[in-house]
Amino acid sequence: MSDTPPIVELRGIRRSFVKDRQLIPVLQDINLAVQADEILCIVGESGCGKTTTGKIIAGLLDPSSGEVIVNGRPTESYQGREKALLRRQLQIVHQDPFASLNPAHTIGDILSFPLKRHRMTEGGAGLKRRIWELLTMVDLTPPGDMVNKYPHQLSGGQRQRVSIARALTVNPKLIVADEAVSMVDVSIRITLLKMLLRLRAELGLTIVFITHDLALAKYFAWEGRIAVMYLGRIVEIGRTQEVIANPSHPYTRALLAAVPEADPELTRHKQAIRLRSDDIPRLTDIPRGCAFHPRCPYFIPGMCDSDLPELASAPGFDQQVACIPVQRGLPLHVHESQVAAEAHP
Amino acid sequence: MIGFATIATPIGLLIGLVCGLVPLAAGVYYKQIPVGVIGVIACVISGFACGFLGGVPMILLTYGVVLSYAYVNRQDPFTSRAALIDVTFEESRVEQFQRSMANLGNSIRGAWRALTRNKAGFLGFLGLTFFLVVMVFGPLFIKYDGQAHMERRVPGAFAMVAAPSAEFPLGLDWKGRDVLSHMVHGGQTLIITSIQAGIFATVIAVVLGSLAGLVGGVADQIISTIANFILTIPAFPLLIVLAALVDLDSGFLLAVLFGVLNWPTLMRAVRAQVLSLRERDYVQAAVALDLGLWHIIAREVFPNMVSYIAVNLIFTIRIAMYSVVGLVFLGLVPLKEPDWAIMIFTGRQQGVLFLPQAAGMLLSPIVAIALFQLSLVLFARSLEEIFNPRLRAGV
Amino acid sequence: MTALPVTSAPPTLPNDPKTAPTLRQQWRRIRRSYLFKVIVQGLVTIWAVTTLTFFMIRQMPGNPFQVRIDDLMTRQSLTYEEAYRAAATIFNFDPDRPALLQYADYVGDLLQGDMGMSITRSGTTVSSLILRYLPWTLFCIGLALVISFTLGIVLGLAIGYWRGTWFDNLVTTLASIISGIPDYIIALLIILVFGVQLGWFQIGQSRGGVDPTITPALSVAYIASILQYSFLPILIYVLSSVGSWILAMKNSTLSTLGEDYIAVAQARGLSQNRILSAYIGRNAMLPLITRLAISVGFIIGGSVIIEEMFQYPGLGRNLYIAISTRDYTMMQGIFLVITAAVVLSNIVADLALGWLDPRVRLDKGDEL
Amino acid sequence: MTYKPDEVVLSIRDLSVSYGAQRGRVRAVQNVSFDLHAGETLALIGESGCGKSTLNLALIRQLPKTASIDGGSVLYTYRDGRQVDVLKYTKQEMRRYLWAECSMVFQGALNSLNPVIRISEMVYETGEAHGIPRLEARDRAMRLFEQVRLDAKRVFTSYPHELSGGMRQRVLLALSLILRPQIVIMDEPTTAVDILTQRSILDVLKVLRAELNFSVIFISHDLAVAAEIADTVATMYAGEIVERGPVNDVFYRSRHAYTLSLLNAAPRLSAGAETLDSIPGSPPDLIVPPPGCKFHPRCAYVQDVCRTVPPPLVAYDDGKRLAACHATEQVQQDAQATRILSPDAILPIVKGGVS
Repeated sequence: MSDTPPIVELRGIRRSFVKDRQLIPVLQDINLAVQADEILCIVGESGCGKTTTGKIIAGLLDPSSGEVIVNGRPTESYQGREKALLRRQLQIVHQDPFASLNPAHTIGDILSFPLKRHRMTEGGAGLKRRIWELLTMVDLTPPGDMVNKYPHQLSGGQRQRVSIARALTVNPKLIVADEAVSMVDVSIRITLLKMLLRLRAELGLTIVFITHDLALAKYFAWEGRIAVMYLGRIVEIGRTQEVIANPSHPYTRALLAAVPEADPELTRHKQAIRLRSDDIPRLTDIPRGCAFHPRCPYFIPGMCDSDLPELASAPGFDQQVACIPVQRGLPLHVHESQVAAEAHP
Repeated sequence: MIGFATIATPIGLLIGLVCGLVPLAAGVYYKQIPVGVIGVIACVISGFACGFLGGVPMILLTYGVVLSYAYVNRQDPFTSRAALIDVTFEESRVEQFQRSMANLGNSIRGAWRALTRNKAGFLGFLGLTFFLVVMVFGPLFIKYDGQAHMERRVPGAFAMVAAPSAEFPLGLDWKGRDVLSHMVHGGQTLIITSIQAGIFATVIAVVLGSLAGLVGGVADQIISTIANFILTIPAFPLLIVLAALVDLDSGFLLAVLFGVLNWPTLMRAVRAQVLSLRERDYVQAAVALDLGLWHIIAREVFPNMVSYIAVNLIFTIRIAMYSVVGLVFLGLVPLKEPDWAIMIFTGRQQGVLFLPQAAGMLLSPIVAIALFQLSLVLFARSLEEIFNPRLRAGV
Repeated sequence: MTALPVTSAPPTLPNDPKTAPTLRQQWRRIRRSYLFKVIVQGLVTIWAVTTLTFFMIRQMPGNPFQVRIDDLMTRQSLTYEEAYRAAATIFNFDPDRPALLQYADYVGDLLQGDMGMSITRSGTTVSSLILRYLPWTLFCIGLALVISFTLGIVLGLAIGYWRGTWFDNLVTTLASIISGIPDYIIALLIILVFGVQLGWFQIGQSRGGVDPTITPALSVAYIASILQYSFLPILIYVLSSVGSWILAMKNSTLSTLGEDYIAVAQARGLSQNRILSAYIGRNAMLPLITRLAISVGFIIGGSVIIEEMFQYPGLGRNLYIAISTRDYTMMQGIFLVITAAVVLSNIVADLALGWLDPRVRLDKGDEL
Repeated sequence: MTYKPDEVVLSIRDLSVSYGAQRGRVRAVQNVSFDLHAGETLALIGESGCGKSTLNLALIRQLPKTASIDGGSVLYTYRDGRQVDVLKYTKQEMRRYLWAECSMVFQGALNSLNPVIRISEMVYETGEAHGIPRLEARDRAMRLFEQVRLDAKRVFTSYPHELSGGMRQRVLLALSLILRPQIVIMDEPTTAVDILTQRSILDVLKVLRAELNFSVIFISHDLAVAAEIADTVATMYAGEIVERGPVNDVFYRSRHAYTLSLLNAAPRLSAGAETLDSIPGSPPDLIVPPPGCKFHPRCAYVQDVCRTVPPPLVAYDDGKRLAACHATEQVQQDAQATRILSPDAILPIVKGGVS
């Protein structure tokens, strides 16, 4: 780990939303440090709070409680010009190409607003040159065709490129890609990811990549880290190569075993891990202790359903995990109720 | 507000002609004579109708349209497809002005194309133009026939009212006056009041709606409760009471009163629209880019609401006219003659409602109001397309 | 602007044991229930409207006293003093009593269900007058609403389902025309064109609600005459509102047709009627239910002119008379009834929506 | 029921469908031909705009008004051997055929059930539409709900909005089997659900397929799900089937450049470090498609002949495989060399790394 402070650190972050007169706790106690220049993937099923975490990292959403520390200083300590500069250093690329660009603006407008607003270029000529460079950087060539087009005249992939170019106008330090490629065709998805990797190397960017597609996460963050989330908590975080090859938390293992592979022999010999129940608990009544215990095949009564597991290291694993039996190195046996479940499928 | 009647005078005609010279010269210079001529006519009409207020802006618009036909910017880097290095981005002030005028011209032509594409909408537009032309230019050609004409009474007839005849195409009213002159002069107060009322209601609704939508919290609660409260009281009876409350002589006060009463429905719609737009990704991206609250309201949220507001403005004008005519019809608002609504009211009051020969006096204002309302509704449809960038540009 | 943070940390979730609910708990459950809130809101609105109208109508120029004096002077050409004395004897209305005291008495009586005495028609209570006129208006508006709503739903569904046919174009153009023209303009057009010019029916003699010569009884003649007299007002109410119902239902049908469950229903080989009724009809109708409540207020508003035009003895006309004769108590009474009707229709609409659309179940967890 | 390659249930010949658009006819499906055998699961893979969904809507004749079937035949074989061209059916005949012979599971789980009526009503109405008495429809539904691992009693009486996305998809699956059809068409059934729910649906599907005899046309853009569930795979590009064959042949010995480049762009979780490469350019314009092979502007194996002569659909391995690619031998060689992972490169997840 480099000695410089993490670019963004979340400490004890909680976030709830009010939905028709009910308070719904989406994030409970997130502790996460995003190192400068790294690629961090946040994976999890829908409703696990990964998008909310991404928005808090990008400073677009305030936490209900807990602290957001940027470059070693809490966000509240930034005032005036410094706060404005900080605001521009954290950018986001959204999931839906159809909603991320304002239908009333041409591509030229979209890119020139931030450039003009923050006087990143001098005069009309400088503005045009910068727009030309940005469009070329995201492979939207020839720029001449793109500038006067409206978003509805572009394909999904092209729109995401405009989204990325827009984020780059203010020379950000960190970009949160919130499912940025999941609504684009498979073949174009990889070009976008490769472009993001290239831009990261060229511009020294930190990228937080949020996705529900584990295979994509493995490919994109192979050199970086991956964090697995379940019901508003991080259950496992570590270097991608360790987490994928040697998963520690039962939920991660279940996920990795459940994902089909684009390789017939490989995917048909994978042994899925049968969970004790299929239905996901509601956020309004999260199970006591480890939230996964009602579904976990290796559930140990008295341990898993009483105290709250914290992220900690565990024997035989480099990554951190929030599962008490694993932290204590206990062998994981399939719980007897699981056996009963198999008796009558 | 500037009443139209006072301005539509010969001096306005002169101003219009002078302003028309600019588009004509541009037309000749850019070899677009027909477009230049249209430019001149536009300047004359607007100059004549509203003097300088109409003439001067028309110069810019028409010049832009003429330019857009001829404009090719050889040197604009984005159209010349050249590679980055050998492209010069320099552009002088004059060229920039030229380019912006060409863009203005293009957007006007785009609006015209969108307008003509929707048949029903265009029909509505024609209807409205007809009424406005009659209202502004009619009084010059047809003198207002104010005094009673005893001599026109048909011998032995019960009342002075006369059915349409060759000499009086729309017949005579109960004082033997020419109904046609009343029709031509009678539209102004009614139409102006309705438009003013519509604008007041829309402005209040948009301001309060965006406030409630953007700020939310307490402001939202207060505004919404007031709106619900006003909505519960049936609008028309309340208007009757208020109309009696305030002794209205001019249409302007009536318009303000109507505006105060009819903003809730539109406010609720605007608030819902703002709430939904606020959640859009591109608004959040604008927040991330630190483009400022003003930019978000004016450039991100508002352009997507313009077509919505324009359509609702038209509907509010329609409801306003409904209420104004209703009040006059019940005799609760003593508007001055000549006025379409008063013609109906006096028709009923004088008991001529059931006389067949009173058809001219009664039917003409009724048909006029019905047609005006109808063209408003139809025109609203093409407004939707004019302001919606997707529909207009994506042809 | 980032969403406002919820400052309080999430409270510990209450999962109190399932003992028999104590009275306090039951009251809390009722208090939190949706229906209770809506009724309370309704009452508050009615009270607020009555208060507002109470003070507002007193600001109107002139008062019942002067109006009667002017009336006597003009019609029976009495001198001012004679008219004053004559008016004073009939009226029990004291014009210079401070408004606040009047208000206090009025609310006091109101709570006991007494809406006070009509000023101009002294001796008769406002409630008796309202009870006499309300049925007429209720009958007209009620019937008109039922007709135009059902007609709107059926026609809207038809042109939505068979869009693009000549039938669709015809009905859509007609609907947008009549929805564009105000109700009293339609009324005048009908009277003048069909009544006066073509003479299809005699306008002159159809005054009032029913032929006075027939004794009010459940006889066929009586009912026939009621229908005959109310035919025109109802026709105009229907014409003025059916247009917007048809267009609203058509748009709602078109958007419902785009839903997946329609494609699935067709793929399941369900009959066309089944799809039209249970799938498209029911789903497309939901948004119109809420509009129903709002349109009640609108039609009541329109009834003032229509009833005045046909001398129809309904609340609308009497409101107009009350306003012109400045009969304060009568006005307050009628405004109270109108607002109550609008509030009631809102509640009915909510209930209907709750019943028709399971997703909007009233008992969202807090059953009454 | 195992897959019987000799018994054909559905045979489609030269099916073409096109849409009316401002700029001209969009030829979404162009003379597609393939057979579906009893008990077979055929996966149709391809990217958005390749025509797979249009093909399916054509099979059940639910195309939108703007679309028209320009030619071809869809021969369906009833259980009693009767053969009939579904495209010639009248509306009435079609209604009897739909769901009883060929049912469909749509992608949008959230919106495929009528929100205002209970699941029970849907079961009864489906039964009534096809002459199944209410009681029997109820029993079949309850048994099917058990088989798809649902709490049958609770689900039967609940409204759609009271069920989670995964449960709704399983209800749809059960509903599609209630009339015991011979064919079930599944249009991306697991795209809108999460990983664990997708896994439970796929497992349930395998169990159902083993117990009941029906064949499946499985549409997906997700190669992994196709690899897991399919017996045979067909790749579609720009409205045409460009390759068809048994799943292992198509995945390991692909004979079409597009299939291979699709595979090279699909990450595999257990494959450790991978160098993926995407397909340049963007999907072709279906109104004025490129000359010759429609994929040639984006193809790495492009030769001159590809630009002019449209490659014919050639049969290989005595008819078991079809491919339409001029460079098919070269493609197959590269596929064999790159697609099969060496055992040590595979991460331990596959070996069920649980003690």
